[in-house]
Amino acid sequence: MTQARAPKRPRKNSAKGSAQADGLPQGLTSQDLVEYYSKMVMVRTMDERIWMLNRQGKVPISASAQGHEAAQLGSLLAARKDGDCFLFPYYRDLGIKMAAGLTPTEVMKSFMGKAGEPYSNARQFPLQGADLKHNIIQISNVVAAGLTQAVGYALGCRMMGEKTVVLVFFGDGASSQGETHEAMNFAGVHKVPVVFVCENNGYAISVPQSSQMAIADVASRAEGYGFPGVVVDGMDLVSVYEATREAIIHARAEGPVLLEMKVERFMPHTTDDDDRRYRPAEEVENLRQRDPVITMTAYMIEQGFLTQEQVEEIDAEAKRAINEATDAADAAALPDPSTLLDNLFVD
Amino acid sequence: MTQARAPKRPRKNSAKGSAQADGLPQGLTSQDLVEYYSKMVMVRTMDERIWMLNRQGKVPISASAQGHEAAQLGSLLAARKDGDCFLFPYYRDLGIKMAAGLTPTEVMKSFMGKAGEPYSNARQFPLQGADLKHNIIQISNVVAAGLTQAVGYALGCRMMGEKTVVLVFFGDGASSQGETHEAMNFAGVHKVPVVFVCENNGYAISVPQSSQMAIADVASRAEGYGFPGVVVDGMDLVSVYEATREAIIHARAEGPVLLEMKVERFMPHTTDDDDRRYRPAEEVENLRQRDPVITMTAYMIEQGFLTQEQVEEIDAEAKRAINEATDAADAAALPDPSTLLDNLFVD
Amino acid sequence: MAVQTVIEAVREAMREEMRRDDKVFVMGEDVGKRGGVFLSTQGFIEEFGESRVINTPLAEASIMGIALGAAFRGLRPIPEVQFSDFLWPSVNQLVGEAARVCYGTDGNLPVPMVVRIPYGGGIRGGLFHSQNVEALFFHTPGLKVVAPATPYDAKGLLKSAIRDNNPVIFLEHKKTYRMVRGEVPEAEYLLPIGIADVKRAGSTLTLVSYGLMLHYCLEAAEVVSAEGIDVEVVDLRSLRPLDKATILESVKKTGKLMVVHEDNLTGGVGAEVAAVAADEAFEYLDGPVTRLCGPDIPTMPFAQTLEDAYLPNTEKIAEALRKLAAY
Amino acid sequence: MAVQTVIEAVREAMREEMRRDDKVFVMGEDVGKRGGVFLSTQGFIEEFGESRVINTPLAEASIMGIALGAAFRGLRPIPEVQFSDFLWPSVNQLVGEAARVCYGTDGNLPVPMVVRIPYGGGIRGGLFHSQNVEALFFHTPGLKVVAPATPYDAKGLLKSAIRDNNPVIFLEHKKTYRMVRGEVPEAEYLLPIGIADVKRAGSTLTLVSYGLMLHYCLEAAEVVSAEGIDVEVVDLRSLRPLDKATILESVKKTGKLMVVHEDNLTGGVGAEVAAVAADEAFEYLDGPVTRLCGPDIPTMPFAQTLEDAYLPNTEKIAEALRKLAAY
Ligand SMILES: Cc1ncc(C[n+]2csc(CCOP(=O)(O)OP(=O)(O)O)c2C)c(N)n1
Ligand SMILES: Cc1ncc(C[n+]2csc(CCOP(=O)(O)OP(=O)(O)O)c2C)c(N)n1
Ligand SMILES: [Mg+2]
Ligand SMILES: [Mg+2]
Repeated sequence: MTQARAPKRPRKNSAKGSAQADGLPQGLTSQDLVEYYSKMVMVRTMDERIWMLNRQGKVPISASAQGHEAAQLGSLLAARKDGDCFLFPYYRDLGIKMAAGLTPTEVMKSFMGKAGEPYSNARQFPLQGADLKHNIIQISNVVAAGLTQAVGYALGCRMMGEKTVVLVFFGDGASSQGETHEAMNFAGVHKVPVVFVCENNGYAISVPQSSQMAIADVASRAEGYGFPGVVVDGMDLVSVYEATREAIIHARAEGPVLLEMKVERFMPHTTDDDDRRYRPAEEVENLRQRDPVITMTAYMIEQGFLTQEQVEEIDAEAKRAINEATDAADAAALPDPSTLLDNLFVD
Repeated sequence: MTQARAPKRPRKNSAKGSAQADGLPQGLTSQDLVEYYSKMVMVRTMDERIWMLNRQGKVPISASAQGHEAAQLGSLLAARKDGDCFLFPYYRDLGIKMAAGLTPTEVMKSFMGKAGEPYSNARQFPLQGADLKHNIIQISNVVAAGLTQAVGYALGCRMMGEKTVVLVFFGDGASSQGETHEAMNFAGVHKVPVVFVCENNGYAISVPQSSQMAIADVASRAEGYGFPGVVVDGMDLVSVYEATREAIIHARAEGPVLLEMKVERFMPHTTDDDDRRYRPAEEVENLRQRDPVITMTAYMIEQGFLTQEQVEEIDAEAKRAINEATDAADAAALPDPSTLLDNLFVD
Repeated sequence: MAVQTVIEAVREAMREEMRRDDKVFVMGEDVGKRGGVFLSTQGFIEEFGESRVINTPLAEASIMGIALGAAFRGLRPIPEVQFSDFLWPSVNQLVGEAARVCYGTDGNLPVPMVVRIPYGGGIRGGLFHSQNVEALFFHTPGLKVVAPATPYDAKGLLKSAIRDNNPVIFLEHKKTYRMVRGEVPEAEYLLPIGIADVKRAGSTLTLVSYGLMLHYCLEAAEVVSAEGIDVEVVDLRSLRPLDKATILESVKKTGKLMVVHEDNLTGGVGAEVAAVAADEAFEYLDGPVTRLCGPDIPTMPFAQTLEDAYLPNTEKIAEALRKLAAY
Repeated sequence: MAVQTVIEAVREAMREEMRRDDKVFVMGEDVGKRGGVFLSTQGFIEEFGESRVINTPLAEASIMGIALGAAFRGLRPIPEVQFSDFLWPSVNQLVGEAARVCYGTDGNLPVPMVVRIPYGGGIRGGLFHSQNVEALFFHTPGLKVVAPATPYDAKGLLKSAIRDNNPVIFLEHKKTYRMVRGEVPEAEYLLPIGIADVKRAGSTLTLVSYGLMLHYCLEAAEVVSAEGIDVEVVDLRSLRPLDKATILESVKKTGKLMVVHEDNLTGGVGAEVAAVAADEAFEYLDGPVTRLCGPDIPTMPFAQTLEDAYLPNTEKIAEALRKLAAY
């Protein structure tokens, strides 16, 4: 990577004086932060366990969210606080999908391909399909295919007279796809209430950002579509919350926003990848210095929202829950092969 | 159309002090201007005749270049003066294709679908396929499909150690296609020697620019690809020549340029279209005030490059040539049906 | 009953459904003031307004992806591809995405969407305004594919397609738009997707076709009937699901099968029809299963002579019928 | 002779051709330092440098369009689609453009380009990492389509494809990459595109297949041979042009035909093979022309039980062979 990874210049100052009297950003309580900190720990614990289970041959595939947790959960928090958002995440968004309301056992079933998997009943890769109960759709693995769908969904909501804002998530690699351009252009022309959220981790599998685009910030493309682009430090949950919150408000009132969250990918692309071929080991080690879980732990203690003891409890609880989920999913049944031809169509 | 059509702000001042002692822009002689003025008159005369022949049932289809002539010929002039350019025009580029070296009879055969048609032997729409003798390729009618091909061609030239610059032409509508984005992004990353030339006439068939994009200038997108975007008055041949010349020089030395030429479409989209459904008649009448042929005639006389008499001669010569071409093409044979299956593959 | 053209029937079908259900809307290039390049949405923007008659940017992938997303929300989009030749940039959203949504969510997310595609040749469209594109969709599980030949079928099937909760590819042969006229009832009616129609009963052999070619088949059947060859003409109308029952019933009765389509021969719809007969009606076959189709070149060229040479027509079909009947 | 896997054979074929002709180059996602996600270009960037081993942005349409443009200039690009499932955004440049260039310029502009596509399932890839995509290309005049099953065929055919002056779609079944090993000569050799290979001679019936399924067919033939059913197994190797001569010769000899493929049944390659036999070998047929193919759902699901249920395998093929033999 030739480019500096830290965000150089948020286009809009997302932290601009929206703080409340208690020092917390607009609309947030310490309760919220404790809840989302716990979620973050749970997601990280799950993510690590899944990787281990892959090595044991129990999980065929996983794209790790490690390094993206603050970005994913900060956005989710803003969406949930808003109360009227619909999400189109992508394959790396374990944080969003899990924290949106799935139980650890449901998640574990997904990765093991067991019956009752919540997104597709194990027809698809883990957590891919739709979780309508939690306002989430992700149909496919085809990079960037969800963007136009998200725009259409938001347009549909508006046609129904609703105030819904759609958040669609994608990577830096996805920014190169033609459909990304088409989605943003349409959204700009029709002022569709959608937030384009780019989780820029500087890599598309092995391809570094410098081979993906000739610019520093994906967000700078927004101007070409007539709407604002914003860069935020995606390693910090509170900054992400604030930036997402503002983006949602803007989207509802005036149309699209492109929100770029600078994050890091701590793990290889997926469990199938070996990143030593293209990435020096020190690079990852250095990045780990900015681990969003560690950062947030420090913040929570520093701010007095949690004690060291509580932090440890949260950790222990996550481990317990994931252990339990692993056992439950392991024991769960595989889909019945007689269902193979079912539900190709609805009536 | 809600947007003003006159170019508001050339990004780079393309006329910046490159004039020669005789007042002509760098590299140009009055001879060149006389030649290209004559070509322009020939193209316009052809274009009008083709439209008439369509109404007589002799030509199935034509996309008129009327209003685009200065843009097309000014670019061609710069490319030819440069001497090492390859062109990927689009369907509206009669000016480029004809003036690149075809005889009026060849052009007329194209429109009548006769054997010996230079681009495809009448397998394709008029002047579509390849005219390799004149360094031109245009495979298809699929809007924007030529952009990535042009980038690949330029890349290929560079791989062969050549200094060729490729110019690829497209409309404002084409700017919305995903492939346009992909072509520009790749070209930016790999600094491919290509000039993206947008002939922005403010319409894609009936769709006005305001429904096509939420911005005033297509050229402003170049920034998102890390290369310069330039706006030029496409109704003026000399300005276009200068801007194209600079773009070619830049492309060869540093990589892509996006050159937007603001033009007007005087006629309906094609002979199949009826623009009264979507465009007030006065709009076109007003535009005709800026007819590039009239503008250039005035300029040539004003500058003393041509006398009124010479102008009339040029006009008469064009009419004579087109009459002759019409007769010759009319008398030409249709392709032999026994060739239907030929040349699906080369050996 | 009123006599209408195919394009009128298509327009009326959409208009009726848009009046009936305000979730139905159209989107595509030039569908607004222009009323579509074939005028299939003429008058729509005046009647239904800009929010239900959406002029899109020139970007087919987004037209399909946005329609699909709106369908997720429960709307009933009718996206239009201006010419079949321009749909290739959009196939990921159709074949890759739309077709897999219902199956890939185990039935939890319906996709009520109709993709209208003017297709086919015989109009001097050359290589990029004449393409037949049915084979890809015909091969895609999760899609329904309709290809009517008459105004009556077009209207009844389009209305059914719009009410269907699954993605339907609706193929309209451009040359039939104004060439083919027929009676269309004033009263509302629907026709079921997936049911072929025996357009002419006969006993000597079975001739299966669809779209523009159906009309040439009917003409050819008349031509040879004077010679004592009594052809049964089956109009598939729907390509997917394929109405195997009607095809097999006819073949079992006549013992001979010929398929005619404009699309290229190899790997076309005709291959499947032939394969089904060669398997499931094998014992009834009295002669080789034959196909008369477009030759294996990209599609018909622009020059009149070459276009004519490409296309099956009444004469070529009659000749092939005679040959098969004589077997 | 050395024993190699399919992926090794593919890599060697490209390496040899890149050494031989510096107009040959590879491009695609992760083909650089990563060596491709399946390692088919491992070591290439080190040997041939960045200008001939191009890591592209994540944008398939441009990968194909840029390769095509480079081919216009006389280079011999080998663009890679990382997984078949992701090729849909690029089909305009392949089916709409590349396939029509030669015909659409009346033979004046050759397109020497090979599109490599890892495809197929049986690897727990679910709906978006398992797709069979051959049917579309199989139906496209102007393309050649190759689908080898063994390292020997893969190497010889890929080298021929790279030297071909026409666009070739080269389909590599992902599951064969490491599973299938076989002898590959040290000395250079080429295999002709368009010629099928009788992988096992037999007299009772003809079994036509390609890709991964070919191996299951051979196993099944062994299984039933113990029961006195002597199966001739024809490996198509090239799908387009289809080697009708070899198929027909075999069918005329055995009188019975079965086609096996992993791709969905309806409108697949098997339909064409069946149709050809039902027409041109009609008088030799002793039984229905049968097909054992993937069922008509998008493709195989992720769950092991469902993937297994989707895929034809040795046992299912043997059972179908017994049934047909008994007819
Ligand atoms: C259209 C398409 N092409 C290729 C792939 C294979 N692939 C999966 S993820 C990926 C990289 C994506 O990078 P990015 O968008 O930056 O997201 P990240 O994985 O870094 O979060 C690629 C090439 C795909 N899934 N879809
Ligand atoms: C991919 C594609 N979609 C649709 C069309 C039909 N079509 C032909 S020209 C055109 C408008 C193009 O507008 P623009 O790019 O502005 O060029 P102009 O005709 O104005 O010069 C359309 C929609 C096409 N040829 N290709
Ligand atoms: Mg990334
Ligand atoms: Mg235009």
